[in-house]
Amino acid sequence: MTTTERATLTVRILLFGSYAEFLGREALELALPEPATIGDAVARLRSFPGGNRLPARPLCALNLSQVPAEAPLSSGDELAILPPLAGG
Amino acid sequence: MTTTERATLTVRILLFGSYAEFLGREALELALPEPATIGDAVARLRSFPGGNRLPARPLCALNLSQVPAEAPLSSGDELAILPPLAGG
Amino acid sequence: MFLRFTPLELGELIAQVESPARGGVASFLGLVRNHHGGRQVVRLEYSAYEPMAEAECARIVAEAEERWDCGVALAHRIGMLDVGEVAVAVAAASPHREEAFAACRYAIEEIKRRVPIWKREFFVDGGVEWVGSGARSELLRDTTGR
Amino acid sequence: MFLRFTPLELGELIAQVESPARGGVASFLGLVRNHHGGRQVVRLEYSAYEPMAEAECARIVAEAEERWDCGVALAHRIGMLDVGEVAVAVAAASPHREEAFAACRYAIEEIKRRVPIWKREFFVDGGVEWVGSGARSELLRDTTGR
Repeated sequence: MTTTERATLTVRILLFGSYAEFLGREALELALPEPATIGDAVARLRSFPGGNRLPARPLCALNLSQVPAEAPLSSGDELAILPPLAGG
Repeated sequence: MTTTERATLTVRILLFGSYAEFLGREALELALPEPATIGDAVARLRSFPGGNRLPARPLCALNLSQVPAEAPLSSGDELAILPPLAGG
Repeated sequence: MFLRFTPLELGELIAQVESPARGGVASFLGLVRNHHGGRQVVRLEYSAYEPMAEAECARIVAEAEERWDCGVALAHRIGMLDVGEVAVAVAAASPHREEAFAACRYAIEEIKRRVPIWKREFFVDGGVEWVGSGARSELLRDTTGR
Repeated sequence: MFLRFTPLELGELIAQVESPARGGVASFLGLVRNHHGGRQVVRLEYSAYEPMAEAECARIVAEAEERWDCGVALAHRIGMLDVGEVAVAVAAASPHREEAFAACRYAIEEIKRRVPIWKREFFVDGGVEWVGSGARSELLRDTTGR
């Protein structure tokens, strides 16, 4: 019944551009209680130092494809948090 | 009162592409009784050997600009008879 | 000179219009195709009413540059061309890519619509025809006089 | 590879898509502009989420080639670029010029909309900003890691 008994999943977070500067890193591993969505991962990141500069609903890509914040996470996923695109 | 007393104007005719082949030449001088329009010049050309293959209302350019068949001619004008354009 | 008697280089046209303030460059190349009307083309020959063609090309450039915030360059090849060679090239540069595309598109459409240029197609079966009028060509000499 | 770390050559992309059956080649170049938001830009740096950017570019090419009768090639530069350098290049070849223009336009719009690429602008006044987010950049090292 304690939180330590709950199963967790681990995802790899990638940060780019201004977001990497906000959090001072470009990649990290994040452990989250199951089940977890992209929104849960973003909320956790926003609690980190500098994370308050991330928007509540940033553009995200899960395993190389853009996905909405409601998408569920699985252990081993690669979740990229994408600043506003500026290619071209 | 005879036609020889009527004033005439002389224009330079340029023929291109298939039209030059129809009439067997690329340029000629044409004398026409005044007043004369482009349509009059074309009608005369159509009476020449091979000229019957010219359309009755071909595309025409007078002194480097496209003009309608009703446009009047002046002595010294350069009248180009243009086959269907095929540039590009 | 918009009419050229040697191979066209798109890079030369782009260099004429690009600038540090113009971030978008749209361009178009028209190449000699290997077929027309179901027949195989081996080469073709362009000829022009040269002074009028030069004047029309200059008007097209001026119109495009007045209508859009852009610089436009264009060139049309005259003479005998092989399949795959560049017959016409247009480049339009603008601070805005929509305007670059619009100006480029305008220029190529107007070239086809207004510039007095003609072409004869030489087919693999030996036939030669004037494109547009459909007339068979009887003269096999170089009608460009060059 | 759609992402390139050395100068882009439009001719290389055109050569990838031109063919004797495709008479129209539309292309687009995006160049580094010397100004943005009223400030003078001296250079800029592109970075990407590289595996996703490669995948998105491949999807864009496939979509354009399925939707229009055409071949499409594109490339985007990554790294530090000076004003006037080519940041992105697209070429689309088709038997019909309308389709070449449509495919070229689609590709550049989708690149801007979907491909995970970012840029920092270096202004003449010494400021550095992430384009799009408006955030000032604090890290002056090369974020592309090259």
